[in-house]
Amino acid sequence: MADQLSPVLADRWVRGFAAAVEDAGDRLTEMDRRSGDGDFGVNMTTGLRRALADLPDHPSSPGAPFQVLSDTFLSHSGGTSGPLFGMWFRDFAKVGAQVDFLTLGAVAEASQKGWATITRLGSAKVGDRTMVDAIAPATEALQRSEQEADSLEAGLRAAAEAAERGAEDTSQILGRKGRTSYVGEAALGVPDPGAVTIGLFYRAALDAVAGASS
Amino acid sequence: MADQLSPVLADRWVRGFAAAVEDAGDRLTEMDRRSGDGDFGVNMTTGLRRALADLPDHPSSPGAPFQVLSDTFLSHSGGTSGPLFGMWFRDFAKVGAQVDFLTLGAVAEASQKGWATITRLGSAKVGDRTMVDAIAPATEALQRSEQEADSLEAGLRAAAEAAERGAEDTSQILGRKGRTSYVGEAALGVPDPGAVTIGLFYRAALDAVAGASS
Amino acid sequence: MRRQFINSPEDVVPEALAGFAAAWPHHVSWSPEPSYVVRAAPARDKVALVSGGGSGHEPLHVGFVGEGMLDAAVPGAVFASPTAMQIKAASLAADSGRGVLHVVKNYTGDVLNFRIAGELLADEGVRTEFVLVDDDLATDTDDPDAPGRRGTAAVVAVEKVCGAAAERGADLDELAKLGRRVVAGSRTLSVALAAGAHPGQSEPSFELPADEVEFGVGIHGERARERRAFGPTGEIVPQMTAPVIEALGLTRGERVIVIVNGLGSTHDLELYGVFGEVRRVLEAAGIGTARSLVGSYVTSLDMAGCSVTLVRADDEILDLWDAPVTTPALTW
Amino acid sequence: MRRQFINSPEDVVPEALAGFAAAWPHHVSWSPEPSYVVRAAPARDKVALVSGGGSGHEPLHVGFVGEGMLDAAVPGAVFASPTAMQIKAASLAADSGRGVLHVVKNYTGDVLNFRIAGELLADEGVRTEFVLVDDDLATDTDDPDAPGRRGTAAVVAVEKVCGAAAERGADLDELAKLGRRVVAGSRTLSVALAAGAHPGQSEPSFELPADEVEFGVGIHGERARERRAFGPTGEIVPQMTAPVIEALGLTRGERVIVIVNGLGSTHDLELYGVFGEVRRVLEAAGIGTARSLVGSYVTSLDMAGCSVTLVRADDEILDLWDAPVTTPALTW
Ligand SMILES: Nc1ncnc2c1ncn2[C@@H]1O[C@H](COP(=O)(O)OP(=O)(O)O)[C@@H](O)[C@H]1O
Ligand SMILES: Nc1ncnc2c1ncn2[C@@H]1O[C@H](COP(=O)(O)OP(=O)(O)O)[C@@H](O)[C@H]1O
Ligand SMILES: [Mg+2]
Ligand SMILES: [Mg+2]
Ligand SMILES: [Mg+2]
Ligand SMILES: [Mg+2]
Repeated sequence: MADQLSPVLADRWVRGFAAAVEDAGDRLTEMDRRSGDGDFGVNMTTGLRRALADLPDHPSSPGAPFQVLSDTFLSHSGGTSGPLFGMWFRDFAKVGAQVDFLTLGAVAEASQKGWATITRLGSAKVGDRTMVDAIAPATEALQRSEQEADSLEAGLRAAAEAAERGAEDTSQILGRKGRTSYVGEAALGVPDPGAVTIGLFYRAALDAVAGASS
Repeated sequence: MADQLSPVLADRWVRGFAAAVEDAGDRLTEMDRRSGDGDFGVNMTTGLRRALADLPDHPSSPGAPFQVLSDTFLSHSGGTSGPLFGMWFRDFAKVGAQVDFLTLGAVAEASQKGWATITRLGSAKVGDRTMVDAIAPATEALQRSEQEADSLEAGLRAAAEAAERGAEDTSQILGRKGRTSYVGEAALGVPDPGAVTIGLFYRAALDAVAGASS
Repeated sequence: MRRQFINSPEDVVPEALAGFAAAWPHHVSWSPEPSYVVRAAPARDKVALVSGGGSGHEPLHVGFVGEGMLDAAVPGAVFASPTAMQIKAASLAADSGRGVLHVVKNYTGDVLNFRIAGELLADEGVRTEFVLVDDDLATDTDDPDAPGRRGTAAVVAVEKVCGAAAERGADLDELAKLGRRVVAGSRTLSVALAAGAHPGQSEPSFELPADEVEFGVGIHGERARERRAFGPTGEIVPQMTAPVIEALGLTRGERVIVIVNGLGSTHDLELYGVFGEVRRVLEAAGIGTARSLVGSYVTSLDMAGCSVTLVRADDEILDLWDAPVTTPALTW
Repeated sequence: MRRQFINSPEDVVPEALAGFAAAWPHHVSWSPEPSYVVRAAPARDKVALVSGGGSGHEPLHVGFVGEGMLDAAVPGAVFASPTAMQIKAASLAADSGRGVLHVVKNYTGDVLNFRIAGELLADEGVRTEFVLVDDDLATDTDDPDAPGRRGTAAVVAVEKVCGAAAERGADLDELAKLGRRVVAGSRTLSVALAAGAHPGQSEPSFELPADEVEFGVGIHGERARERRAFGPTGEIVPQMTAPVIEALGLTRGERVIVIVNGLGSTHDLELYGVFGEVRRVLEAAGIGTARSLVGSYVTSLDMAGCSVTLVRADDEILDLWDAPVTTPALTW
């Protein structure tokens, strides 16, 4: 069981995430249709497909695959989620660029920085029915795991579960940021697609690490 | 019986002409509707009504009322007929400006000049289904009367009758100039409104002179 | 349904002219009665350029009054010629003693009134010359009695080129000759996707089926002689450009000024796309795009459509085209 | 039914930009990938002005690239923000070492991408400032969490005034302050008579009954909050102008720059009539029309409509407004 994420595992994380979003594409778009304007799936898959084609064969650092994701999203993805995810990935790229392996602490740091970036740019708080409702609990889970000296796998599992729970809970929240704030109660019962996607992101991290260990 | 047209009689001629066109307005427009675009009546009455308001109380020469007609038509009348009539009246104004009384010879001269002007500007020949089909026979009648030393009244009567006959005959002609050339056979059976108006013009001259004598 | 920002159909033109003059106080001034627009600072000691025609084609002609282009413009009612007296008054106001060049689009009413004005001016001792602009290839016929080709967007080139030459001191005969040379080297084809509507009228002046365009349309809301299939610009534009090349007898190595003109409600996005297609056709034929003008300059109210004009260019014409111009609608 | 001269909806924007660059080779050049437009002759040693936003608003913003105005413009897809990378690349191309002023209309996507670009540029050592243009009075609310007023035609004034100041050597902070001052003194109200249609779509984005106008409409085809009675300009224009005067707190003796802007297919004849009515309202309120701009500058595809913008003017702003400008869409 890898307790650090090598460049190869980071690459697997990014590819796994792309595959998961591709699988969930229609479901995500449907969520955005009910709570926004229905372009979420397209906004995500546009960026991801292009990024996959550009991923380096031999990533020089665990930051490299995230750098490609970030650049591609900032270059080609539309909507609100495209650029926000572009900046989210960028913090993982920055943290990963400075190390040979991502530790649990590094992942927690990247997540923390990404949360700050998303907040700075979108000023959404927890409870506004956005991706922040998954980012916040996942980041806190990572930080707790790190303090308790858990394994990387345990930390990522905690993060994925926290993100998924946070996403699930958005289905009961009235939107206060982004397009969903215009539709109000009509969105109730459906989770926020951005938050769901954060769940897929940490679930892919866990799978990359757990897969390496089995 | 006046054998010359004083400024006062010229004024009466112009006023009589305006009244006759006003009376015939709907009929003229209907002719243009069948053979063109149906604005003839408006084009004529616009100019005439304005001119009536501007006619001098004491015309300085027999040309003066025609000068007002000409200026007003060239200033305010649209379509093809407006400016052409403006130039037609102008030749009467020019001839009349140089004399104290219009003789039959002067009227013949003005008519001849006006015919040349209309031809120069519109290049219509006799038989093209235009006002020229009334102007030509009327002018020739005036010239014949002058050569035969007829009275002014007799000359004007000949002119009016020639113009009216010429106008009447246009109802059998296929148009070759102006808008009526586009409608072709549809115009057959209706006389050309411009030619009919020339008939009204000479009939008004006759009435002015004959009225003065009675 | 079409609606416009107007008070009443009769007041549209004078109210617009009042607003136009107020918007460009340093460029033009407007005489309301008789109605004409002249430069705010009249030129001295040059031949005056005067053009005019019906309104509804803005920015033509009033938008082209100013240094390097027209000295006066004479607007009629919507789609109706100005009167001879308007033209005379404008010409007298513009004349600085060296005569007046009348630039006239070939429509019966315009020609008639400008010719009459020329006669009236001659009586007052003012010399005039007359350049007839008849570039519309769609109305080309062999019939010598027919009214001939209509005048459309090439008038902008005539006004620009002659305007520059007048500014440089060319005399009346030279200008008339130059103007006729530009006209002889200019042809236009226009296509409409939807007719415009007269101010105050809710219906456009003709209806088109979804799969056809009005091919060879004029600028007064009249239907064209021909309808052709609607399609992508890559199909429509070559049909507009190739016949113009052929009519002008343009050959490999020659250069042209290209005018892609919007007819009223066609968006810049479209016009620039059309221009790209025109260039492709010209390149394939080995003809150089020496200069270009893309925008809505000679409109037909809110008609959806565009025209392609090619103007055969030589060094003299290009030099005059490039000369400075300062008008409300064209400045460089 | 609406139709356009296009090849395909996806190609409209790049094809138009290619045509645009070909039409103005001495003014601009276009980078296709990432897509942005810069001056053909980049300026040196001045703060760079960069703006951008969705396409479909032409001539905004690409038409304002040139001396005295923008250094670069970044066009997105139709009605969609450009990406942060486009903005970053345009800003790097435009930067001459003194920093970059981003002029941004207030829409979530534009704001987000320009702010991201600002962060990316900061990482590369390029200083940026951000002027948010939010002049649309129709979207004024008290809710601090709401997205706030949209940005519309006042952006032209911001680009013109800041462009002139940048040309004169103002530094980044001065420009940002100046831009914010222009914005603070600018409000706009817009009215639509008919919606526009997206390239390739035959239906306009909303339908209006014959007796109503869309009052307070935006420039992206969305409906307004309010419909009001259609009527003569003499009735509609005061309803657009008076609230703007009030919102700006303009008082007798003050001066303004008036922008009467066509939203796409509204004819010059109408716009100049509207301007006349705006002047009447201003005169009655004792407010001077110091300068004016009348034409279609910030469009919403082929929407029929217009906007009225007032910009509070002082000597500095007027002096900068009057400074020379040489761009495809604005030259004096
Ligand atoms: N202010 C914000 N901060 C963080 N995330 C946001 C914000 N606004 C929207 N989002 C996220 O973006 C997602 C919608 O993305 P997308 O469909 O691309 O946006 P758009 O509304 O522009 O179409 C939402 O599900 C939400 O998670
Ligand atoms: N070339 C011409 N020469 C002389 N008269 C003409 C010519 N063309 C038309 N007309 C006259 O003008 C009349 C039509 O006038 P009007 O309705 O004002 O013209 P338009 O066709 O411009 O509407 C015709 O009845 C005819 O007499
Ligand atoms: Mg969405
Ligand atoms: Mg969206
Ligand atoms: Mg008629
Ligand atoms: Mg008529």
